[in-house]
Amino acid sequence: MFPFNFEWAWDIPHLVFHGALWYVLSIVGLGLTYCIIKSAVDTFREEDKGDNH
Amino acid sequence: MKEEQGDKHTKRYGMVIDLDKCTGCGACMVACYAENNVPFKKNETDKLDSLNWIRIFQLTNGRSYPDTEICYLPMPCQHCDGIGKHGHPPCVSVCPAIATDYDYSTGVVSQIPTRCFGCRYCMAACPYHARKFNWWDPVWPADTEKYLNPNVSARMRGVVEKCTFCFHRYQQARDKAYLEGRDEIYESEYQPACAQACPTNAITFGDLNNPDHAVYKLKNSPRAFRLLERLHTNPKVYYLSSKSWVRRAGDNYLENESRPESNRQKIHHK
Amino acid sequence: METTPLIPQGVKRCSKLQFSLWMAVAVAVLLWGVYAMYLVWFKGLNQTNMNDAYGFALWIWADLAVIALGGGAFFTGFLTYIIGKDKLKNIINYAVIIGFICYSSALLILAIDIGQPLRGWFIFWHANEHSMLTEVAFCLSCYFGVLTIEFLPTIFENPKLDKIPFLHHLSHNMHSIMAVFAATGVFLSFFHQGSLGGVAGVLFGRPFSYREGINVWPWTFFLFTWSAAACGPCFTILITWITEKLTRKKLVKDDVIQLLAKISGWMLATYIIAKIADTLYWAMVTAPSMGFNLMDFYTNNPVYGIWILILEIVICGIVPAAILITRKGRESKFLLMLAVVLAVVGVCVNRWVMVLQTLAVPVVPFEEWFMYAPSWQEVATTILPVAYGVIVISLAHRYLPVFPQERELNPSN
Amino acid sequence: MKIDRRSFISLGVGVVAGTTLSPVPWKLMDDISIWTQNWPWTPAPKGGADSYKTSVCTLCPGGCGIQVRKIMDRAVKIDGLPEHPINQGKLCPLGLSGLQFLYGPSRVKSPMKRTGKRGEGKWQEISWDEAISAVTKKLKELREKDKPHSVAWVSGADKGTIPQLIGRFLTAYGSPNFIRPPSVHDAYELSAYLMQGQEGSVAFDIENSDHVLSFGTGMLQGWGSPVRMLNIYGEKRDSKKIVQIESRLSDTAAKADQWVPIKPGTEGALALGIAHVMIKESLYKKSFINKSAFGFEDWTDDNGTRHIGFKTLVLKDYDPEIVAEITSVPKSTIEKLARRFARANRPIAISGRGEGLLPGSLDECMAVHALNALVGNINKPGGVSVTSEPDYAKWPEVNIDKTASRGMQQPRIDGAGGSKYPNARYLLHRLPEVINDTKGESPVQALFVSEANPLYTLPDTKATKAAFDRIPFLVSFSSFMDETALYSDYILPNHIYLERYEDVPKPAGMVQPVIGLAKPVVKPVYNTRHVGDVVLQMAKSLGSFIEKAFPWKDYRAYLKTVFKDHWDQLEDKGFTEVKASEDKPWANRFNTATGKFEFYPSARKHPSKKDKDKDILPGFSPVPIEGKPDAYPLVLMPYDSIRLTSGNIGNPPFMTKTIDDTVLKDQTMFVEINPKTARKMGFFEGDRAVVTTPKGRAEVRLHLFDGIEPGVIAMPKGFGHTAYSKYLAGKGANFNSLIGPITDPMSGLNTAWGIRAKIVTA
Repeated sequence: MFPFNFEWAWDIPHLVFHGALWYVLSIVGLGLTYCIIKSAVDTFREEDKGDNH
Repeated sequence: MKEEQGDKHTKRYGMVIDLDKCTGCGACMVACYAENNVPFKKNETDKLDSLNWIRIFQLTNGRSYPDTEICYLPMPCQHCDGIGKHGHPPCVSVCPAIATDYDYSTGVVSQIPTRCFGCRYCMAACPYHARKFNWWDPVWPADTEKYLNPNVSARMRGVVEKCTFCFHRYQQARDKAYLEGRDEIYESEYQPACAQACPTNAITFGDLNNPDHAVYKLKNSPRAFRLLERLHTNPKVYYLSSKSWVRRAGDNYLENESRPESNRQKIHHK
Repeated sequence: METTPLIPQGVKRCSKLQFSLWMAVAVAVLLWGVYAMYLVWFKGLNQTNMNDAYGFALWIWADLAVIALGGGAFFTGFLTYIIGKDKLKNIINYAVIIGFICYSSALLILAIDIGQPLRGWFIFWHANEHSMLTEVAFCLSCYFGVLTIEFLPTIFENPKLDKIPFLHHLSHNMHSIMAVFAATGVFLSFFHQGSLGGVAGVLFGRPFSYREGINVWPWTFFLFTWSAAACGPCFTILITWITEKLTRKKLVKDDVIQLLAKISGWMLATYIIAKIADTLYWAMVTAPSMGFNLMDFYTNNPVYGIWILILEIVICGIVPAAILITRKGRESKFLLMLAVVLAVVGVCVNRWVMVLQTLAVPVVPFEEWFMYAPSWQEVATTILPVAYGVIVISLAHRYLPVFPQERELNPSN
Repeated sequence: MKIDRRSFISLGVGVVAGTTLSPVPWKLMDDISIWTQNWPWTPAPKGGADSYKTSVCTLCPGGCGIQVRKIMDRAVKIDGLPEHPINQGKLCPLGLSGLQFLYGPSRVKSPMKRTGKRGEGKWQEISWDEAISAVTKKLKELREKDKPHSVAWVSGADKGTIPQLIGRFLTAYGSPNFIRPPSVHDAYELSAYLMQGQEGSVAFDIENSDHVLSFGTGMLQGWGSPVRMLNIYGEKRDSKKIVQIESRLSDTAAKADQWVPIKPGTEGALALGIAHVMIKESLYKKSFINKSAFGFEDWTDDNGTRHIGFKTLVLKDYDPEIVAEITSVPKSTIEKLARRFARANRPIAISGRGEGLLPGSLDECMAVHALNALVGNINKPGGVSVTSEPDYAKWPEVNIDKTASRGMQQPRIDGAGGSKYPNARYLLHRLPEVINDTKGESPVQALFVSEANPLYTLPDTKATKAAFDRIPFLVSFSSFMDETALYSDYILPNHIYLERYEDVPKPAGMVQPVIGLAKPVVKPVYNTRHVGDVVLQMAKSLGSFIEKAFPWKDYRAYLKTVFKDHWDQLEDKGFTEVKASEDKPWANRFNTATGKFEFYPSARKHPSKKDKDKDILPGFSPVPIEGKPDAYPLVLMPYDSIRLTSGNIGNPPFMTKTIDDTVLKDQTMFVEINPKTARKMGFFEGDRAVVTTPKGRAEVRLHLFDGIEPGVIAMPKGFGHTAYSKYLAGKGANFNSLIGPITDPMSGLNTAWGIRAKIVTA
């Protein structure tokens, strides 16, 4: 799964498979991170607004 | 059954089993149990729940008394080379965790029980049922644990096991050769337990690529055939039989389909 | 009928007592399954009726079947977010929940099925990317993650949770980029549905299931994705219908169901044409090259007759496809439900034969057919996800705003 | 409150997130996996220094050389000894299973005294001193009562130093009742004695023969030295034709060049039919017959009485037409068999069914042996010869007292060598009958059993048990909890072969006079003792002249004295060749009254009636079997499988594991039946049924097998154990419990080869 696993090989099947895998994981991970950060920001802004009111 | 002349340095260990010689005595099975720490249970009559790395089948010609004939056929793991260039047996590529592998230097299909997590996909893939699952915790009653061979680890419940062509013996022979400064392992130095024990010498083992080894010639015998060749599993276990019904029983044929002529012509009738 | 802050506003729910009784039944069944699971985990797979000829059996079938049926989630998602069939937003939540249940069940069954569950993670750590099962495991896990992400906003819309500002925002933000997640999910699904087909299709030692194909992908790869896309939505329709019947109210508008049914119908129709072509090629070219006649696969055994092929292709393939692609068929409630039931049965039969019959057929000429019947432990652990699904759906339906059209269709007094 | 709850939830979420992100769960996951790879209940065999010890396997009389691989003090594998002349590095499944006997669950771990009822399995462990004094106390008591002859000792073998030591002990003690279990070699040796006048073991030089005509001999199923036979088959297959005559397609028949199915029990007639063709077509070896045979042609004795010869008898009574009718072998086949046999260069005819645990009919054996004479292939390479026993074990005569002398003069309890059966040496199968027929006190007051398991191997288990019930003192020396040990009063467990010294005589049937030496390869695992040492200790304990007859410190010292010059080689290599001093193996020397091979054995005297020529010449009279055809329409025969031991050694778990599921399923064994017979009776494959014979019944399943004659059913020998461990006990039925002995009125040997039976649905 990782290049430090001893069965890892820098060959095409590995690159295709794990390339796709990490690509997907990145999208999902980044998307989720984006949502969480944005929500946190939104929440604080809202609270700020609330305070201002 | 075209064989390319293999590279001299790449070994392809294989087996030739002469069914004309095999009397079904079972010595190969017992030698294998003893060598490879194969456990036993009270009831071993369910052959699909019985750990056997080599199992003897009894084939009959299906004719009635007194024209009946029977033939014994010992079946270990066929150590398939697989489709195309070798290295693609049915079981290896399906294993999700690389617990079984094709050793390019010997052609042996290995099995690592501590890596295996028991998904059994390889068993579904193997048409020979050469792969066995440890459905139970192995138990060695009384003091029988004492006879376990330290060169072969005992398998725990929940993993797949199979014939390894006694690969630990290859490793020992290789180490010995290395210590003695040899590149080559002698034919007699690496023999699996079944071949060693076989009282009729029906089992011959060696490097199929090495013209000096007995198997090299035997595999090209007109009596030779392999099991399920039509599936392109490309096994390294060859069988010899002078009986055409036995050779035909080694594969599936459509009704009225004959075995390929190339094989049939060369048969000498005893 | 009471309304607490936990239950979405403006909808009717059954009494707590009624709900508790209903849940008690489901939990009892669940516990039975959990007990069987405990037996299998602690005593080993000797608790099953599997053997060296049946390394795969009921559980793998169940896995394949629930994933095919859970295919409604990805395909509805695909239609909703990528093709832009906005109408389907009215059923997508439920499709996602059903998918979530199916996929979590599949993972659970896999964890029971493997001989060394504590080493199960080796499939990721020591992955062999050539194995269809590895692909399945990765895609399945990733897609399960995506399904969870897709399910989460609905959970956060529970009135109580929605009050937490962070969750409220999170729900909103996740909705806003849901198309990205859905697209990823669709990508993953195309692969793992296909890989599941590949699981049987690549077995060149098994003439019953082996198929040629393109590059590393056998035809079954594409057929499985296709059939999941066709039959998954049927299962969504079926479960929606059952939910409507049990709750005694309409939850989704007919036009939504009709649209989904129509698309499913065309998927099924095209699928079955491809399946027939595949079967013909296999029966006339692939199998004979291995020494098998078609009828060799359907004779000399007590169970698998040619009926099963007819059942799968004609009765559960051509018939529902014909119903669903004709407006008259779709619009008849009876025929519609008949068609979705047949389609669901059909995909289950397909998964069954691809797993069980594959292993039943003798390949070594001097062996006989291998027959198998599951042990009660296998049955119980297979029913376990059903009970689990009932519980999740009941909870979701009671506490979450799953059906956007529910309030409109059931105006409160 | 609200804040509390909120912070509580936050805390929980934080803890979960924190733990997940920390290395703890990952490390834990890894550790658990490593634990599954090293489960404490799955053994991990320890490594260590590797060594090999050579020895000889004594699990059967085959005499194979073995090398035992050891890791430190554990024996881990038995392989064949490559340089051994008998097995050349090969081994049979039994020999390969040896370590399961050494470490296995059926061993008797210490001397034991019975505390419950006989056979109940309740024991008290006792010390060796207690055990030996209990036994000698009984022996002294019997001698005091002047009944030393009421002691009998059943010993698994009669050749080799241990049986001789036991024999000497009995002689000194005053009992003639040393008994060995029966074997087909009894019939061979008796035939050779009668026809050739030679005493010794009969050797078949199958290695160098080019045509083997076997009348049902299980050459590949454990007959003689099993690995020797298998090795010949594998290595010299192309140089010989094998013809197997038997009514079931056995493994031997399956591997033969020709299988000749025959009506069971008529093999002798076929031999005579073949002789008829050979004589009629003048295919026999005239040079041998004219010069070296007696009784072939008609002759006149000293009294002027005219006698018919073999030729006249055979030509008159055994025309192939008649024989074809008797045997159901077609006339043309008989003729072909005869011509091929006669034309071969070194043909051998060999009789005896299966593995050879049954002697069979003497007439049949002589008829077959007559074929060897017709081709003149006797005492020649590639033929049949008689080799005298090597005489390495010679000791001074025993000086015995009057009691012992009186005891020794008593007739043997089994009747062997007596007036009724003068030619027989041991007739163990008669023992139960004799005991059961005696009114009052049992003629056997004390029975010792070593390396034998008569309660399992003797025919008619019920009668045997009844007889044993009447023996007041029963001692077993078995290493294993076998049926006889389980039924005895004391068990004085012997070391098993891997723990003891023992010479291994030349295996039966073999030409080369190979003597092997079994050596201890591991220290005794349990509190057992060498039976040879126990005999010496018993002698010592009995004292006086008995003690003096055994001047050796222990068995090993005795063995060393016996082998003198051979000892070093034996210790070093594990085997040596010891030739009998006065005998050259191939000497064409007949010790009969005429000095020739006698078709008309003048030594064959029937004690009771007036001899007719026909009774003396090898002839054929159907060997009767028990049961009436109308009540028992089928014929039940046993068969031997090399994967299933049927003698005193119980099948080891490894071998039981190799048994097919058409032979044993769960705990039930299969009886083979021809599909035609089964169909007629309405049976299908795998059906459960009950087999009943006049002697007993057994619950079985049916296996439809085309290789068995319609009307005949067959079951394997070796199942139906009630002792040993759960890995053997309770599986299938014992064939011996379904059959009784049939004593040949001429020789006393047990001729029963089958019994009539019926099967009904279970």
